[in-house]
Amino acid sequence: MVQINKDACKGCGICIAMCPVKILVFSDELNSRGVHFPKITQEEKCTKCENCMIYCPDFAVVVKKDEK
Amino acid sequence: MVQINKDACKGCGICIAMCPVKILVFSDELNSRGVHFPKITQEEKCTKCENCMIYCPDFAVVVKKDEK
Amino acid sequence: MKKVEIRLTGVGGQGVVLSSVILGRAASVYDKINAVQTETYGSDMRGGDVCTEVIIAEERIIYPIINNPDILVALSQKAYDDNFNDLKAEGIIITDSDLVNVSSLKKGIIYYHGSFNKIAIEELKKKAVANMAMLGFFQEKTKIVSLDALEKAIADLVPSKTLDLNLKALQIGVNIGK
Amino acid sequence: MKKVEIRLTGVGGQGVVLSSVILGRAASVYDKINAVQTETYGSDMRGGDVCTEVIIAEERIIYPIINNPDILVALSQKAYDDNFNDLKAEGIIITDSDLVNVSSLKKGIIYYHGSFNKIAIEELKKKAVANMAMLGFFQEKTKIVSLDALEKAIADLVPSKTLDLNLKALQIGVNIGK
Amino acid sequence: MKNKKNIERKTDFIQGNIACAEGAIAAGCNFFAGYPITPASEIAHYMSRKMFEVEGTFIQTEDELAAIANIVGASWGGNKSMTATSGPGISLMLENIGLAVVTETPCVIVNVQRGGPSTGSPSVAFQGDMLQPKFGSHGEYQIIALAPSSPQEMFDFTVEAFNKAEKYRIPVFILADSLIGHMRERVDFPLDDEIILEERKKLKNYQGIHQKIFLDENVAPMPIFGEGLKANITGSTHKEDGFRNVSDPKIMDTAIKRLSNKILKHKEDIIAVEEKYLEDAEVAIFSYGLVYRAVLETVNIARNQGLKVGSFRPITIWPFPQEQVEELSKKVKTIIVCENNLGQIYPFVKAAANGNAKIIFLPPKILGALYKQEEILNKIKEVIS
Amino acid sequence: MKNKKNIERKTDFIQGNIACAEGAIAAGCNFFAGYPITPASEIAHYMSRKMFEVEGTFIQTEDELAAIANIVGASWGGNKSMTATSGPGISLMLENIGLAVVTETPCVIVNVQRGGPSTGSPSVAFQGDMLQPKFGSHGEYQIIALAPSSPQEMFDFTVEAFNKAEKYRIPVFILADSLIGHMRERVDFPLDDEIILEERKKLKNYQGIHQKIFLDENVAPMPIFGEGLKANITGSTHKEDGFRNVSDPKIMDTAIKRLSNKILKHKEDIIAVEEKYLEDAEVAIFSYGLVYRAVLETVNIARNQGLKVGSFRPITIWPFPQEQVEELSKKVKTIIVCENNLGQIYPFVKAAANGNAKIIFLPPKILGALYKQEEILNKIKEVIS
Amino acid sequence: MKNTVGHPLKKYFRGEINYTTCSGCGNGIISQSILRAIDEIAIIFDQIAFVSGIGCSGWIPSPSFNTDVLHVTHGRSIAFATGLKLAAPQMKVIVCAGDGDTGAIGGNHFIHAARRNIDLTVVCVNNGIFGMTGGQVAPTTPYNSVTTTTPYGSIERPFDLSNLAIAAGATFVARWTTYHARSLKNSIKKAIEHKGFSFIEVISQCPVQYGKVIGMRNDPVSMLMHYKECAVNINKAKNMSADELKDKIIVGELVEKKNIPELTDEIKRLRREASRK
Amino acid sequence: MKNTVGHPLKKYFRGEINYTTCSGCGNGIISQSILRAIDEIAIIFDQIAFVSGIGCSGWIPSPSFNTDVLHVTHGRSIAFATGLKLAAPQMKVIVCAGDGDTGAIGGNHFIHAARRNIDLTVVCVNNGIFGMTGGQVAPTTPYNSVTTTTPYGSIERPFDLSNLAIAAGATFVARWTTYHARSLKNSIKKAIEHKGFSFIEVISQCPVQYGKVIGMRNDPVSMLMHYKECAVNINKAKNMSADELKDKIIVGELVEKKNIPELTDEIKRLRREASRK
Ligand SMILES: Cc1ncc(C[n+]2csc(CCOP(=O)(O)OP(=O)(O)O)c2C)c(N)n1
Ligand SMILES: Cc1ncc(C[n+]2csc(CCOP(=O)(O)OP(=O)(O)O)c2C)c(N)n1
Ligand code: SF4
Ligand code: SF4
Ligand code: SF4
Ligand code: SF4
Ligand code: SF4
Ligand code: SF4
Ligand SMILES: [Mg+2]
Ligand SMILES: [Mg+2]
Repeated sequence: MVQINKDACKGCGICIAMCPVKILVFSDELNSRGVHFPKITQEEKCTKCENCMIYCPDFAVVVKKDEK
Repeated sequence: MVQINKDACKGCGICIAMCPVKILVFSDELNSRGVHFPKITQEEKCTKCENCMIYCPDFAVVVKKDEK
Repeated sequence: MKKVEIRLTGVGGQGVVLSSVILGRAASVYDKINAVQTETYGSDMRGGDVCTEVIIAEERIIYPIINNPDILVALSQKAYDDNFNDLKAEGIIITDSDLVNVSSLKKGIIYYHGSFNKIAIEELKKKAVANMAMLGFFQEKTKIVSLDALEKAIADLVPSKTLDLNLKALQIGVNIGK
Repeated sequence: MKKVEIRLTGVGGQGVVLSSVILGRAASVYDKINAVQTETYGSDMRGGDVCTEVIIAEERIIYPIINNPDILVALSQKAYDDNFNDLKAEGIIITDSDLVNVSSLKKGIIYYHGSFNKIAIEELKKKAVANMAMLGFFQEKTKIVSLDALEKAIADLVPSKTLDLNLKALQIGVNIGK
Repeated sequence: MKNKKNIERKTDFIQGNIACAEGAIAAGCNFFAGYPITPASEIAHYMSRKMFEVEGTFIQTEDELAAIANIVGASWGGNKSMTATSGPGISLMLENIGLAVVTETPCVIVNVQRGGPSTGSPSVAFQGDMLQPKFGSHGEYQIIALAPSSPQEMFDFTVEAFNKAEKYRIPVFILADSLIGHMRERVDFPLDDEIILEERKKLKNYQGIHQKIFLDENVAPMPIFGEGLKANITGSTHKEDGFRNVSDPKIMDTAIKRLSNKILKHKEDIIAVEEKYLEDAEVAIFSYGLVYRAVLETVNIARNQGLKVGSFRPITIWPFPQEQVEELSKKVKTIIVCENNLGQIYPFVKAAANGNAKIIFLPPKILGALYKQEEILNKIKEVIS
Repeated sequence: MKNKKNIERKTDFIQGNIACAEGAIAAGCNFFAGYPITPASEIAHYMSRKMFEVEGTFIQTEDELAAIANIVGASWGGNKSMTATSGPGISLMLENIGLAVVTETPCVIVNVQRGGPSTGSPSVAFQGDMLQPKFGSHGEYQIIALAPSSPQEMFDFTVEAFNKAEKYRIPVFILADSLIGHMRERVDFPLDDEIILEERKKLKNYQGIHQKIFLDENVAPMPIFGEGLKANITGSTHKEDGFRNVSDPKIMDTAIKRLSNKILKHKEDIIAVEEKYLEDAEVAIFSYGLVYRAVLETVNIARNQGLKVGSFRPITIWPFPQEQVEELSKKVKTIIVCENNLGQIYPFVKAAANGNAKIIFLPPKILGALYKQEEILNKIKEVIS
Repeated sequence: MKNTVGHPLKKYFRGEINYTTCSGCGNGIISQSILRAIDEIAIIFDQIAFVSGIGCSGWIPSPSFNTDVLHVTHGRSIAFATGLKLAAPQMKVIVCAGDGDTGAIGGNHFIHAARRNIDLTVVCVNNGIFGMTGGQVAPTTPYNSVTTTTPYGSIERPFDLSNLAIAAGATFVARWTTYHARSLKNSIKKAIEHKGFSFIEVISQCPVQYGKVIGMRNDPVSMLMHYKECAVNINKAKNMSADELKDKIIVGELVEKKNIPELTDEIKRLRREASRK
Repeated sequence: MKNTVGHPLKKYFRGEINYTTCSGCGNGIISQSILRAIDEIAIIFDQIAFVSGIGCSGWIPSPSFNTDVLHVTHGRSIAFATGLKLAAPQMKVIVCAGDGDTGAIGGNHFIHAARRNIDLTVVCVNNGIFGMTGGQVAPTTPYNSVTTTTPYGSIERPFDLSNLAIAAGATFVARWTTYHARSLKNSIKKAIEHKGFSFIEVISQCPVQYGKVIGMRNDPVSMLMHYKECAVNINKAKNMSADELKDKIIVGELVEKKNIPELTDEIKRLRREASRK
């Protein structure tokens, strides 16, 4: 499961860029910081590679493997 | 000509050691610093290599080449 | 002109500091009166709250900071919430209508607002010039600095290739202030 | 015992500082009276003049340096020349006979001398212990510190393998002082 | 400001830090070395462009130790040199500030003070480093320090700092703070012919190995490097000719006293104070730098209320205006000392007053925040009633 | 001294510097970091052997900046730490002395003062760095400083320095000079049970992220590293829990005032002065450190001559014994201040006296040379007649 | 800012995870790499002390990491860490430092710690700029870069910090970029376990200050991609010419020496010797 | 002390030649090598400035050399020299520094000057010890040496100063010993003429303080002979194994790079650019 803590996100886009299967996109919503945070589109394609988590500078993404 | 400024000498013995033809020896005299300074023994053997001058840390030795 | 103390507040990226510098410059260099501009930083490294102050007066300005502003420009809710209590009785509040929810105004306070961001985006396709619209509005409402001086100060301080756009935004602000 | 101010002077390498430390230690640690020892450096990086002072007294010593010594030990001509004028009237001068030429002594000054270096070389084949001979001589002549205390202080301060030699030199000094 | 010719008066609305840099340039500064630090960095930013425009040099050094060393070296190379930093940087420079003093090297050192000690609060305005330039480097010495209160004074005092540095061969400090450094106000630039510049007295010809290049109470001529003057310069104790003597207290005594007198003998030329409404005042308020503006505002208010209060403001902090304060203490009943710290200059005021007047220290209610007018006014009323 | 057990009293005839090192060891010092410098090097030499004998650490650092950083780091690691240097070294340490103050780190810093400013005259005795520890680092802060006058006091005061450092979590300075450092005199070592050691108040258990580990005017407990206490330490302005806040003047105000009060509130416990013959004195002589010995000798002479003169000696230089001097000024007509400098503490005496007595500064005839008895005696006579 | 999603590294934080870095800053990636390394070694966090200086990088551990953290003056972190490590040799001491911190003002402590082979792990955030103070040139900024203090382009050549560490005597040296977050974590693990001075240079994006310099302002993604393109592993680089290596970033574990005595061990030896005497 | 014999280098002295160094100290030999290099280049002495710090080596030029001499604080000579050179680029600036001066307290200025490639010539007297202050360990003292501050033997490994210079970016680096007085002089000549940062490391005898360490107290002759035996020229050393090189001193010109811009030249370029704008 890929969880995004939208209010921690600063909208840098790194997770989106680092996702090998390109399933993350910016949502249209703004968070409390006034930035667009990412959302996951086709979670079933997720490889659980954890890139989105590992590269997020603001610890805003969590990939839970056990729930695969 | 090899000239020694005896009062400048601190008696380290470097000139004596560095003379390739070993013609420098300590004199028995003490200088005003209370050390034995070198003297030249067989000046005719001198090669004018200038070692004694170049290595003297106290600028106490002068080798004059022109007067060879 | 009496001394006027103006506090401009908002968040990083809204051009609040630049606005205050423009105001000060307009007054002191072009309107030939006096101005002092100061700014304080928030605790966060980047972004976060911005608070900047301009005092404008005909007389020499001695005391350089503001304890109780005559005018508060607030461009974010937090900026408004944190600052409206400091306002002098009979002070003026200027906000961006879409960003700030103004409630429970004390009696005597004059309240102006405009949709600076919205207009900037809608009419000029450039959110970044919302602050110019605010300045134009401010000028029209307060007349503390002359429009001419404002225009000259803007010309000094914005990149020349964006000057026209900025002046346009300024004019829009003036218009909605009318 | 009255306070005695002793200045020891010479050139680097003669063990002048060590002598003064031994004197001070003998007095304060073993004779259980008071002593202060100080030293000043010459301007040259290495070698050059050495001047060291010891004050010995039964009472507590407050003022720690010497303006006018009671006793001057001078082990080089320059040391003598530079210092003999400071000596108190009725002071004592001790020199190495072979190194210092003492002339025009003021009236009242007591003058002792011994061939400390010569004796050290001749009798002990070790120039380095000339200072011990001087100390023995000094002890015998002045009795400011006890011989026993001196011996103990020397034992504390010289390498143990050279102790016998040093004590021998000390005794020789005592003898020539008799 | 680029390529300014100054034939007509220029006016600008600029930060104190920029005004300081402009003042340096107007004074002929052609060497700037520094290491960035809040709240002084703008001076370096500006100089990194301007120095090259005036055929000068800008270098960002590896640290502040190097910055002070660089400006001293450059000064001996004939440049008018400067560095700007905040408290932490000054702390690091202190050893070589001492060297600048004993080698009698003209240079200007700007401290845009921050809150603290240590890293502290970099953008909070504070007057915490007032004694530091005078007593921070080991040993006994004099320096000159000026405390501006506005961007205009950042300009003017920096010009003055260079002049005094050159005239007396000494490091001169500007003690500003982060609020002045970052505050924008109008600065009126003088016309070229309005700026009077002091040029350093230079040694013209080599005068033998014992030439007198130091320790003149009326300032010895400086042998600039590269002109065949065989300068003999050391940070060790030395004589008039520069030769070292590190063991004789008499030489040291002469060196320290001469260096000290070089400044103290010329106090009258060096010290500037500003007095307001003191003629009939019962109470004087002593303040400097930014605090002075709060004080002056309050004094105006108090005068309007009929209170007999005046303002005494040292422009020169070091040498301390001892005699002027003493005079003052004889005229008024009370001196209230206002400083944005816990009373750094206060003991010096008290010492100078010597019991003549009552000396009260009034700290700001919140260190780092400018006094509110009431804080001072209440104290005045309390004292007068 | 090797393996001393101290069951019978030991006595030794040693240099002040060695006595200082011995005092440190007696106080439990187990970390020494330093960089050699005349006239303090003997302390490092001695410690380089002794530290390892007491299971401690000696490190010769790359410079003095590292030395102060090392001892602060080691102190947080639970060691009792110390450095020793001379003026130039202190100048280099100042930035991080400020850090030690704001992080409330116990440590002892010895300055064996030399002549100068700058490199100066390394083995000339001088009291030129008296204000430096208090005002040399930027910002507003308190430290403790003690001025010994003999090898015995080098021992005793160093023990005391560690005690006060630990008790108040603060850097404590020993301000000696080259003559005391190199002078040999008898030192009587206390028996083990005669040495009273203060141990630092340590935090025992982790108490959550907002645990109070700073800014207590009665000294907060120190969370030693490595004990699971999750210490949160910064040289930036912080709150009681160590969390940084670098923009709010209120937080800074609290931090500075609390740190200051931590010392000032406990002045009575901290400050020691020594008074001699003051009961009926008309004239008091104020002096400290080595100069005190010249003064005391002279006062004895003067008393023998029937002159009503006494001696006032601050043992604690910082915090300055303000109240004690004020008291004194009410008792005597004149205070003569003797210092081996150009009057560094003098203004503080004058400020404290506040006009109650006449305060005269009497510099030594030759800076760096100890006052001759006549110099002082003549002044006493001049004042009394 | 409540972090509602339970991040696996949350347990290492002093309260909420809330970095005040700019959007896209590399510091957060490095922070994660450090914490994941620690997590994988499974060392007790309380046995690790962090030391950092002034600079954005200094705020990686301070106050965030919930263990002993010492946040000191600019440039001195290694010197403070040295004292701490000597006093508490049982602790793992990790220094988080900036390139200015390490290479500008702190250069001397850096090379001396390397020479001493003291068991510290220095993670150096090399973002090529003074981030915190507003984008001034650093000793790592490439030649000819326009920064706030080099308006005409920088005229000094940058240090190769890893090379300098090696020349000074460091016994474990690795360089990675934030793009190599996993390799970085692995090298940090090795570095923590290495007995001796280890230096990890991380080329990291500062999208705000350095981004401006290279025309990638606020574009962390492009910066990461740039790292990906320029990186050459040391093993491959060995067989490449200087020309081929131009503008490349050599990454990998550059040095690992195991037989050089470590300082705190040496001190223990001296204590034994001293007690024998 | 009148020097009655007319020494050919006497003309370079401020008054009589009178070094207060210990008997047999290498400093005098180095002084001669510097002056003979200058004499052979035939440059006007007044066009050379010397900068030195505190340490015995600092007294080589100060006050002896009869030209502009700036004698500064311990460790900072290179930093002062940098400012001087920038202000007076027409001068040749030579720094005489000790190994402690350069490698201990002054390490940061040293590596940064090398990095900047500023046209200074640094002659570093590496006597392996703090001479002036009484024989304390230096960052160049060999491992396990007994000095006044390492009574149980030193536990830190020494810097190779020349290597450090190279890693930092120096463009001319040579190492010789005082035994190689002639080669030393030749390298100093090259260094003075080299446009850029040049570093000359001279392994030099301190018969008093370092002599004590190696059991050759007051025996400068043995120390010189020791240098003779241990020295291996870099050309030969290239083909020797690490084992063979153990305890050897590699001498020779280690690096000479000609195409790297020098700092004062770069500044002149910037001034031109600025005036064009
Ligand atoms: C003594 C001192 N000088 C200067 C500063 C100002 N300062 C703070 S951080 C910094 C440089 C930051 O650059 P770097 O170390 O690369 O860290 P970054 O912010 O890029 O992570 C400087 C110059 C300071 N705090 N202290
Ligand atoms: C700031 C400072 N710290 C320490 C000293 C003391 N000091 C003078 S010279 C020196 C070291 C000398 O060693 P080195 O640089 O190798 O020169 P050498 O005497 O061996 O030629 C030291 C530590 C000083 N003068 N200034
Ligand atoms: S875990 Fe990998 S695949 Fe899944 S969303 Fe994250 S980056 Fe994409
Ligand atoms: S990497 Fe993190 S901060 Fe950046 S966009 Fe993704 S969730 Fe937001
Ligand atoms: S010149 Fe050469 S051969 Fe002649 S004496 Fe000197 S060293 Fe010997
Ligand atoms: S080398 Fe010089 S100092 Fe040494 S013995 Fe010969 S003449 Fe004397
Ligand atoms: S300035 Fe640069 S390094 Fe600092 S937080 Fe922002 S992006 Fe990161
Ligand atoms: S101590 Fe060593 S380096 Fe210094 S002068 Fe003596 S021999 Fe030379
Ligand atoms: Mg950086
Ligand atoms: Mg050396």
